[in-house]
Amino acid sequence: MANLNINIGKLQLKNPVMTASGTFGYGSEYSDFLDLSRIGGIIVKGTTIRARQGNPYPRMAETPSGMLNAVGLQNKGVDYFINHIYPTVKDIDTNIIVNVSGSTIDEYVETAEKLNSLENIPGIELNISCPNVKEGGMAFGTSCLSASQVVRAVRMAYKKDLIVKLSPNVTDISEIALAVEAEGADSVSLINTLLGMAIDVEKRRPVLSTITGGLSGPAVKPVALRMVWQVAQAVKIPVIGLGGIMNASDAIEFMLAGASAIQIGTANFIDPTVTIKVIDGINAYLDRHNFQSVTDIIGALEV
Amino acid sequence: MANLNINIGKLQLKNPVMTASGTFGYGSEYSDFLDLSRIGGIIVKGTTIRARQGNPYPRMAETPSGMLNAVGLQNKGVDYFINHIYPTVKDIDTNIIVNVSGSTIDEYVETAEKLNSLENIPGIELNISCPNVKEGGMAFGTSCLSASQVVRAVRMAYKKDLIVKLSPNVTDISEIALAVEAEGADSVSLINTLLGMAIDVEKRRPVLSTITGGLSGPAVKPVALRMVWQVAQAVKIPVIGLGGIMNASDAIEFMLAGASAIQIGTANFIDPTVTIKVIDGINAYLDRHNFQSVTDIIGALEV
Amino acid sequence: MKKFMLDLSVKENKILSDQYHLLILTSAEKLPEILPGQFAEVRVDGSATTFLRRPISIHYIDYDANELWLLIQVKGDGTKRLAQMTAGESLNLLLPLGNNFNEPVEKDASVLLVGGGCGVAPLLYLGAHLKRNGFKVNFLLGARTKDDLIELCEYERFGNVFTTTEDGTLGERGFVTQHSLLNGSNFDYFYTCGPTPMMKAVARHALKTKAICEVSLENTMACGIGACLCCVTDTTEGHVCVCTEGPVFNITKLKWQI
Amino acid sequence: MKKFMLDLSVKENKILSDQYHLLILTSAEKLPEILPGQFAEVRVDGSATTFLRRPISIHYIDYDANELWLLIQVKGDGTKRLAQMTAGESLNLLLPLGNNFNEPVEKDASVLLVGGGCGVAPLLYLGAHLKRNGFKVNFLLGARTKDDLIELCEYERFGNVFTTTEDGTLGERGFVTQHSLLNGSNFDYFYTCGPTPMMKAVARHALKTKAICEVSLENTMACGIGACLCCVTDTTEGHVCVCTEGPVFNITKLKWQI
Ligand SMILES: Cc1cc2nc3c(=O)[nH]c(=O)nc-3n(C[C@H](O)[C@H](O)[C@H](O)COP(=O)(O)OP(=O)(O)OC[C@H]3O[C@@H](n4cnc5c(N)ncnc54)[C@H](O)[C@@H]3O)c2cc1C
Ligand SMILES: Cc1cc2nc3c(=O)[nH]c(=O)nc-3n(C[C@H](O)[C@H](O)[C@H](O)COP(=O)(O)OP(=O)(O)OC[C@H]3O[C@@H](n4cnc5c(N)ncnc54)[C@H](O)[C@@H]3O)c2cc1C
Ligand SMILES: Cc1cc2nc3c(=O)[nH]c(=O)nc-3n(C[C@H](O)[C@H](O)[C@H](O)COP(=O)(O)O)c2cc1C
Ligand SMILES: Cc1cc2nc3c(=O)[nH]c(=O)nc-3n(C[C@H](O)[C@H](O)[C@H](O)COP(=O)(O)O)c2cc1C
Ligand code: FES
Ligand code: FES
Repeated sequence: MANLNINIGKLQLKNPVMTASGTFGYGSEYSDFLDLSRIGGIIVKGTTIRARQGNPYPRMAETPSGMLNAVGLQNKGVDYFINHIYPTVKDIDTNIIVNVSGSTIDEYVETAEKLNSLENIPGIELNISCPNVKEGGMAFGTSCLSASQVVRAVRMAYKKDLIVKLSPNVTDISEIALAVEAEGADSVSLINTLLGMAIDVEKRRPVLSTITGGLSGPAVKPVALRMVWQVAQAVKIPVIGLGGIMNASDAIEFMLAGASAIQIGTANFIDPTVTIKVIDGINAYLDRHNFQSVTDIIGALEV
Repeated sequence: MANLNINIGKLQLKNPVMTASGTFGYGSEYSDFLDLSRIGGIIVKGTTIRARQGNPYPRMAETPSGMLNAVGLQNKGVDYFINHIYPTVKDIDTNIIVNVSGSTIDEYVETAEKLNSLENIPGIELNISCPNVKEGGMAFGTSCLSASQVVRAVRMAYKKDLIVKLSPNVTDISEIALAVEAEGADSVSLINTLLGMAIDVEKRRPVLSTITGGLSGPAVKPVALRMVWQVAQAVKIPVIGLGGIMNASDAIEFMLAGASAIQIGTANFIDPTVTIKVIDGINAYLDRHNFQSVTDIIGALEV
Repeated sequence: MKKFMLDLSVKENKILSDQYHLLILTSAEKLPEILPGQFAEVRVDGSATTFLRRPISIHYIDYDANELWLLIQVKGDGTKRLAQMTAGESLNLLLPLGNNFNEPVEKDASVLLVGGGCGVAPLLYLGAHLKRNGFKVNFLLGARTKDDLIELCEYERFGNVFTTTEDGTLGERGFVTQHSLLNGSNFDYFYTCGPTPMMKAVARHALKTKAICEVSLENTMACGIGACLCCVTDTTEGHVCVCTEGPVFNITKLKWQI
Repeated sequence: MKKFMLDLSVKENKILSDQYHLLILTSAEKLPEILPGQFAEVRVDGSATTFLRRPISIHYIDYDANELWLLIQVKGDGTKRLAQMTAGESLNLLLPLGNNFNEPVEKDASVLLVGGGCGVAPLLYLGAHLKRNGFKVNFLLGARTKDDLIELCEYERFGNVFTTTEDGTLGERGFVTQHSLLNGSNFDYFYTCGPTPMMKAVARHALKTKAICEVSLENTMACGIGACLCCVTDTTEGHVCVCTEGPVFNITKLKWQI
């Protein structure tokens, strides 16, 4: 049994396996299938200052080894989270991280401020990369300037752990990672979804109500892994890797490429117990290769 | 039997189905399996001014619904093409287009100049998007400035049809498309491969000798389709769509999104006769929906 | 209700027509309690083009025989693969998912279960359940043609069965809502599942006759358990998940144009 | 040689050990001519994780019975699915691909066919071919343990069979190149296929004894027909495709450190 503990910024994780925002609800949706306290961290749904209805149906299209979604940040707003959800999740023995989105810098800041005071929320993940909302969202994550601005503003307002989630829809993701590192992000997580599209040829209409949507799942894994590798070479803060992880072997690829922890998203839909299998699989790998600690494999790729 | 003829820039195609560069050799590799003259066009291997050995083995990694390649433009150079290959392909009754690459603008121009005089080569495809070579290649395709420069220079030297092949590894592909349109490209083709990576966890080494490589196949289709849609909205010149097309339905998605023609790459490896099936399938679709001509479905998406 | 991830084994795959298959699943363990209207998310192994699970209604559950029935209509690669399952193969399911049909408050209520196409799937178990609880059950099943009206004898075990076909090859010719039954009698409760235009027509009839009407929606789903928010329908309370707050909705809650 | 895309049908799937399966394929049509050392690109249907075709050697071809044999070693999901094929299922192949082993120029040449692991696959057909053309054939087959030394009686039909196992459970203990045969006799021709370290050891021995040595490489492939340039090996003439200029190479052409 190797040591799976890992610290990321100000967070202490019992293992490097977290769940990705928007794919694991508030955890409770999965509690019939697994013991939530075994997971390293749960990143809950994208949360905004006010309630949002999200985009019209249809919001989903299956694609080869992946899916497109266009949920568009449907959520009941940060106050609802604080008053109704937080009390039900705060005692789960894992890191509950809130994924924060907004249309303006002020919205990000206001939301972050409200979360700052929640004792059992050790950090937030700033979503500057959501492709499914008209204003803000991804736009912040696709230029160094706007990424810096939003991170700087939130950093002033939020004192606990600040993860910044990067968009893969850019020419040079390292550049954005360096920009948010400079503004005081404790870590970066990547990737959010790739912007994609699907068409129903019989109806000659887009499958999604929003025309385009975010691609996730194993289809994107090679791109995600490359970006994690590039960013891990560029920044000094920890990198959290995600995008298409389906099993322990995928997770280990990301860690070898330089990720200190990983998140699992779409795979939860196919196997609600996948997180536990990945934790056990990483442990088995470490034992088989005689590593004492999971930290031994972070960035251990030989090139 | 609908009319499948389509003109793209200065090219006249008997149908909108072409083969993608680097995946169909010089056509002859497939001649046992199909009648090459049925295809709308064949884009032959990436060709450079001098012979190139390409990258060391391993050059390939299978990924979920796709593959990474790191061939790195292995070819015997443009003179060898002119003297040894051209004579064997020039009488195939289809459009033979040469895919041209280079490390410097001069190399592109020199290669294009040499091809200008070949009577039965009606056009070239300028590859400003190859992720698998150290110098040039993709770099040209990831900034408007360098893309403009190389297209401007080649346009002066090359009088026949000039297709410019765009890189998907950019924040805003429409911007690049507009830039090359302004320099006189007759059409744009997209997408080239997405930069990706794969790791062998047992060996803790990258699978590819070059660490990263180009992702192709159905995994990338949603991204390719979105980019074709974006570019088709932006430019006036014809758009050639590719990326993950496996069957007629995929091809029709690209045409509805605005592509005037399509290319098939990786799918040839799984079914060497796929091009013929796609041509027949497009025809059947047009008949079933009572379209007289394939031009009726170009950009016919209802949004 | 507690949800399970179970590997059930295929006991039989009955070919009902060229489109329809009945998968009879069983298990060494006792099957969990499931309510009529609920569904399962089925993992499809061995199809290169099927990535997500597929939502499939509980067609019938026989606790004595410890059998779970799924009615599969072949639409694309996923259902095609399911229709190829052979006895002894194992199938991974998340279940029971979603809410359920609500039985009438009044014990003497007259009820009509209206199904079209694959929408008949949840109605067999609902009919059995209602009958067991003392209701007089009527089924009205519609299809394009005779061959798609399957398993009628199964429904007859639980109530009267009326049918329509568009081409008149069985039962009355026309759509379900054109069946003479709807002119003659008045029903207090309608339960319906099938193509949206059919469900809307049933809903319209119910509204007109002041009956209660529950419909079961088939929105596309990714997770099936309320985590992804992909399956929403618009209701008087805004977007709600069909997989958790549905698939069964009282039509007064939906924002349908009817 | 003209290449074909054929749908062959599985006549039998013989389980040889927990890792090895023998797929016997047949066809209503007469099988095309294939040379020893050539391979097929096999499409794997029904595996969600297998995208590309899989290169598999022609293990044996029986023109009288119109049978094509493939020896499958289960490595990952693709070969696992192939090992699950059942009689009557159809398999899509591109064949014949690649070059072939060259038979000795001198009719009295002494030849040794050295195989390890799944590398034995092309040697059975090569042995049969050489015997038919009048050569005296010797096989030297190596494996980790007894259970992986399969089908020995098939090889015995065409020549003498010598074996080694690493654990000594069958034949001489050790690696193939440690077999006493190599000290005693001198061979003029070596044909080898298997793990690279084994092939290199055989090549070393051949060079030392001034014998001719042909090796069959197993580079990863995408197209199998010379179109993608993914499968190259470095040779005295630069990068060449293993799928068209190989898989069989004379060791003098390779840039191996031996
Ligand atoms: C709650 C619920 C219960 C269901 N119960 C049953 C059942 O008991 N038996 C049964 O056979 N099917 C049932 N379905 C429908 C079934 O889930 C789909 O037919 C199946 O997912 C199609 O998968 P496929 O891979 O065969 O087809 P795909 O290749 O995914 O799709 C084929 C075609 O069908 C369309 N399609 C797929 N899913 C849906 C959908 N949910 N709504 C509308 N169009 C769709 C696609 O757009 C495409 O045009 C149910 C669906 C839901 C949501
Ligand atoms: C010309 C040629 C002839 C072959 N003949 C046979 C044969 O007769 N019988 C047979 O069983 N196999 C043969 N092989 C090997 C066979 O193609 C691979 O084992 C198979 O592709 C693995 O597919 P998979 O999906 O089972 O495993 P994957 O999941 O693709 O791979 C499993 C593991 O094997 C490794 N691997 C896969 N392919 C290769 C390869 N070509 N070289 C080295 N490592 C590899 C992967 O890196 C991975 O670690 C041959 C290969 C070549 C190129
Ligand atoms: C249905 C769905 C909803 C998502 N919602 C959010 C969200 O609210 N905030 C966010 O940062 N990412 C969101 N994502 C992106 C995921 O967190 C993750 O970055 C992406 O799916 C890639 O990981 P995966 O391939 O493991 O799913 C969502 C993804 C999906 C599939
Ligand atoms: C093995 C391989 C080699 C390629 N070589 C070239 C090349 O030389 N020039 C080029 O422009 N594109 C090259 N490409 C990219 C393809 O032409 C195409 O843009 C890409 O594969 C996406 O299409 P697909 O998904 O249909 O394969 C290559 C792709 C593959 C898989
Ligand atoms: S399908 Fe995921 S919330 Fe309903
Ligand atoms: S595998 Fe494509 S060239 Fe050899």
